[in-house]
Amino acid sequence: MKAAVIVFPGSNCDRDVRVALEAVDGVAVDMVWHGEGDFEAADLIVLPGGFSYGDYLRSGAMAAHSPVMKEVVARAGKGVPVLGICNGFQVLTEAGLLPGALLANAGLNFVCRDVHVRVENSQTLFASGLEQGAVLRIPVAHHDGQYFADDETLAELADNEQIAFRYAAGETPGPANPNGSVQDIAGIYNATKTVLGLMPHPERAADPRHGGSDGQAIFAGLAQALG
Amino acid sequence: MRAKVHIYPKPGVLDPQAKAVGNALAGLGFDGIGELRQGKLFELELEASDAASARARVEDMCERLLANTVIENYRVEIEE
Amino acid sequence: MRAKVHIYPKPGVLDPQAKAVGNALAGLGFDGIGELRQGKLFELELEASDAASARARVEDMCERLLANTVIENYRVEIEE
Amino acid sequence: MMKNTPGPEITLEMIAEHGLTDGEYERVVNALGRAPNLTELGIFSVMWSEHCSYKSTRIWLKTLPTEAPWVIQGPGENAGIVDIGDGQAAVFKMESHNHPSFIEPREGAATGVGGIMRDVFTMGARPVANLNALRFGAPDHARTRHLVSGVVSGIGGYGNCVGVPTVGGETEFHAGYNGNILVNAMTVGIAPADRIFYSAAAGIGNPVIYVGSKTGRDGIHGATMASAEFDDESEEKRPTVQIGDPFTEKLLIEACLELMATDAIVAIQDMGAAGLTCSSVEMADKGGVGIELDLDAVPQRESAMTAYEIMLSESQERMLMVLRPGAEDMARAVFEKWELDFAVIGRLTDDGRLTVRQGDVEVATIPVRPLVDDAPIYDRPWQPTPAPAALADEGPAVAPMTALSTLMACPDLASRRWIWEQYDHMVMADTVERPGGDAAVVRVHGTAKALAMSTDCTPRYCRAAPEMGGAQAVVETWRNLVAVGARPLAITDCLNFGNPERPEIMGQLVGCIKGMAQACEALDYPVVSGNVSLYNETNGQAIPPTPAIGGLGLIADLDKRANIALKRDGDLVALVGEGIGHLGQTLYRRELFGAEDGPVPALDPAWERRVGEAVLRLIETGRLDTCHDISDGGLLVAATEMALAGGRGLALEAPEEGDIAGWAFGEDQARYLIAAPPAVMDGLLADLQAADIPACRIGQVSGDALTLEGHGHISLGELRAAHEATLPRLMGAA
Ligand SMILES: Nc1ncnc2c1ncn2[C@@H]1O[C@H](COP(=O)(O)OP(=O)(O)O)[C@@H](O)[C@H]1O
Ligand SMILES: [Mg+2]
Repeated sequence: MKAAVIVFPGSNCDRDVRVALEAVDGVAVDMVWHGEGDFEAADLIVLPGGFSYGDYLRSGAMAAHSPVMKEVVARAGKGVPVLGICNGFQVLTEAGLLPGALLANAGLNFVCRDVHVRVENSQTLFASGLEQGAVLRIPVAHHDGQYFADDETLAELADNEQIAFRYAAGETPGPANPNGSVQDIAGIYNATKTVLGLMPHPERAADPRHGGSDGQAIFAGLAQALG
Repeated sequence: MRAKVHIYPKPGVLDPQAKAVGNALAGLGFDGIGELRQGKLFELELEASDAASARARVEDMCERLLANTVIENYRVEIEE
Repeated sequence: MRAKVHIYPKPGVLDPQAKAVGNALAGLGFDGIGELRQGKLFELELEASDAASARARVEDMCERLLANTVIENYRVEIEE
Repeated sequence: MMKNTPGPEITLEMIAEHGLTDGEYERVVNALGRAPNLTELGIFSVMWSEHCSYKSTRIWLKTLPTEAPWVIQGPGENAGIVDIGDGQAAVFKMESHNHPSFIEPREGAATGVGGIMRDVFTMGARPVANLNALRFGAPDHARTRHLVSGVVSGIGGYGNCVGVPTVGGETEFHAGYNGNILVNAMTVGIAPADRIFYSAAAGIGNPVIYVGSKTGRDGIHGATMASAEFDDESEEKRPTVQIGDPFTEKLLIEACLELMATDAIVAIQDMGAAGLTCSSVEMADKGGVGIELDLDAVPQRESAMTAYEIMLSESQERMLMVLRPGAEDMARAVFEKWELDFAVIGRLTDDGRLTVRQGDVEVATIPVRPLVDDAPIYDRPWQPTPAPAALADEGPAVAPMTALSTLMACPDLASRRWIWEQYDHMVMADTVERPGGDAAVVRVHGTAKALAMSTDCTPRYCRAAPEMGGAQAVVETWRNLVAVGARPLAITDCLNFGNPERPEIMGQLVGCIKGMAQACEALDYPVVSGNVSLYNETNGQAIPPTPAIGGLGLIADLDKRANIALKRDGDLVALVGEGIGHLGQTLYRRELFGAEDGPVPALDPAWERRVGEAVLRLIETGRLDTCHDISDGGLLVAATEMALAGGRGLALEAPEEGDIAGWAFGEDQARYLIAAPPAVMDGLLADLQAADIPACRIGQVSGDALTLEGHGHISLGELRAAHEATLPRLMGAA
């Protein structure tokens, strides 16, 4: 599998996700600079975490309009899988590839800690390494992670099984839902399940030395599904 | 020409920031405060032949970048 | 009574947000944009006997909480 | 060119406003051979400020040990550097941003973080970890909450955006900081040992380059403010606060590191305190060359800036470089790619002068050497701190388990989770020991080794007995590193004190430095960088002496390390080292009796070294994975921290005789708690005995409560609730 990791000015988890992807056998990674209107074909496009363009207007808003995103949107339209993590999720909603929006955390503070998420739909490319209902322990680190969508959109998400992960109770201190997301949503798919956005950082739970490697299953499953 | 853009969260979108500000004001002893809303404000100079075309351009800016219409409403004022 | 508070960075204070937004607008092909300022906006209802006393109270709120007067200026509008 | 010294006549008021004494002004006139103009006066005043010249401390700082075979660069450069093997070096430093953070906590703390990171990447290192040592006023003081919330959001907001994990630090509250909080930020970076960049300019005619953000009127006089005592008027000095832009800092790191991979850079220096002035003068002085600047070429954010303003501006996220001739285009391309300003603003000259032009006008011309070398140096009179009186009457006895609950919830021992959860402490995906333990551990990317780091200081000891306090601060970092299994390498420091013109304050400073020197010497643990912050006083009230120490150590094999969490039911817990139950100056006295009294605990750095090295050997052989040093709060608090971290109960055996309070809460030094399965523990204790280190079994891991034989028990749930609730309650979050 070949993955393209898009690097915006201000991305800061680009290297981390690259390391996690490359730890899977047979995965090659290209780093793609935001200014590139075109880039080599890839089996997977990853939008990493960070503070693209400083996130000064709204998180992800400016990155959503960068030259490379036109190409990402076009390829997503052709079915190329796109994974957005944290800031990448914010970019995907701002770019219209995923419904809804990410608001400031309900607690108004940045939150960095382990959370638990339950796999809500394992019948997708991204979840091929995961079991339905399994609970993963993965860190979050964000200021704007409160998922919001209107009732109509939420109903559609539910009907179409687009909810990927929900925050779940676990042994970590603090509330299970770290940011006040509606319906405890931690990650969602687009209608065709080829685009996934999630707030937690699987690349930070990718190695036993991180204190857990639940996140690595996502990368490993993807690699297997995409060959 | 000079444009002003006011951006507010849509009704129904939680605004914990505004709530926190309201609580803090109450904590400082300011009572009798009703609804409180917090928004963003942009002020910009732009070249345009007339107010209508200036408004159209600024609205386009709002739709494409300045506001996220999933969660925000905007209002444009043009000063000539 | 209804008050509006506009808060802007003081002149000369670095405003990375406005700079970034200006760049992004230019990147989207909006040209001819001059100075761009980004600020905060509060709108609140309050009880007050007259406009002058409302203004005084809101200015007090600005000094004590709403504005960071180290780096920001504010302007209060009262609508009756 | 026409010589022109524009601006007004220099008056006595202007001299005083610039913080120069009459004697110092006379030195300026001597150095120039004439009266300065206003720009020149400004340049001298910032160069000779306490912050830039270390005029009150230089003679004492010289007494600190700075060398060891693994030291690549000691004090004097932007940051200190130690060898960490495999051709790699760790670059680190700590710096204060106390005064700006008091005035505008969020921006003050943020720009402090930005500044210390620049010190590190200037030398060619990628920053890999940030730490912060914070001291606030009393929890119930009117401003404390506002200051804590601003400082924490500033530190987090900056580091999180730049993408460098904030992995540790310390946070204390004491009324002694009501009028002067301390915000000390530390950054650790990693560089290839053979590609380190220095600030000495070289090559007459070489271009001088400005990169980063544009210059505005930010923080003018910041450097002199950082050296001026506060009074109630100082709120008026507000507009001198700078605003940080972490996004630009991130771009600047990437651009600088990209250019550093080429051979374009001859010398580089960040623009920190006193901005363009300090950076250009230091680069020229270190290289023994002159420098010529054209201010019209400096990228400017505001119109009509004067030469004075441009030279003294403290706008953030800017760097000054000297490039190899002909490298400008390549370098420009790198900075333009990262959307940063790039400008050739001058060149190096052979006349040994700083010459500044604005258009056709020469606005300043000063010989460089005197600007640095003629800076005043003071041997300030000092008074030794009198020995503390004996411990007052002990007061009514408090049941140890009751005292434990109180201590676990007291602001200085309560969980700092509310703080560190606002810091991204995992970005870069190399954090292997998160905040909450003795030292943070960050893997050296792509290797099986790791750096350990900790910041420490116990100001109540420093105030009672500065020499012991200075030594103890050094020793405590050393002990924290040892406790995770790291070989301590070197320290950085941030010496925070009151007004050095007062002999009793100078006495604290001298005492602390003497103690630090003794500890560093005994531990083979040199000082490689540091910073001094003086005049931390408001209305004549000085802060407690606070020499914050940042220690760095190396773990050779990540799989052989320890942390504080109890890991297995049935493990035996042993005390390594011994004590007499010393209660003077303890948190127990302060929190339960409101008394900050008595002598400090005895400290013998040579003995510390023997005990610590014995513990370190146990960890390095892979037999010990659970260890915690005993410091603030004493043995029972340390044991409880281990239980909470592991989520496992612990049954402790009480001593048969003697004072239970001293046993439980005494702060005797050179002690550790260790835990291991019984079969392993036998071997560990045998090894310690063979090394003549006292060690004895004191308990066993079991259940879900902390039990002290004969004194009852408290459930972990109850202890955890007390421990976790304090900060959120203080901050109004719960
Ligand atoms: N401001 C802070 N930022 C991040 N971590 C902090 C901060 N203050 C304290 N900590 C963390 O909390 C833990 C307890 O701190 P401290 O009591 O100083 O430890 P010790 O007693 O081992 O020196 C440490 O892991 C420390 O790194
Ligand atoms: Mg410590």
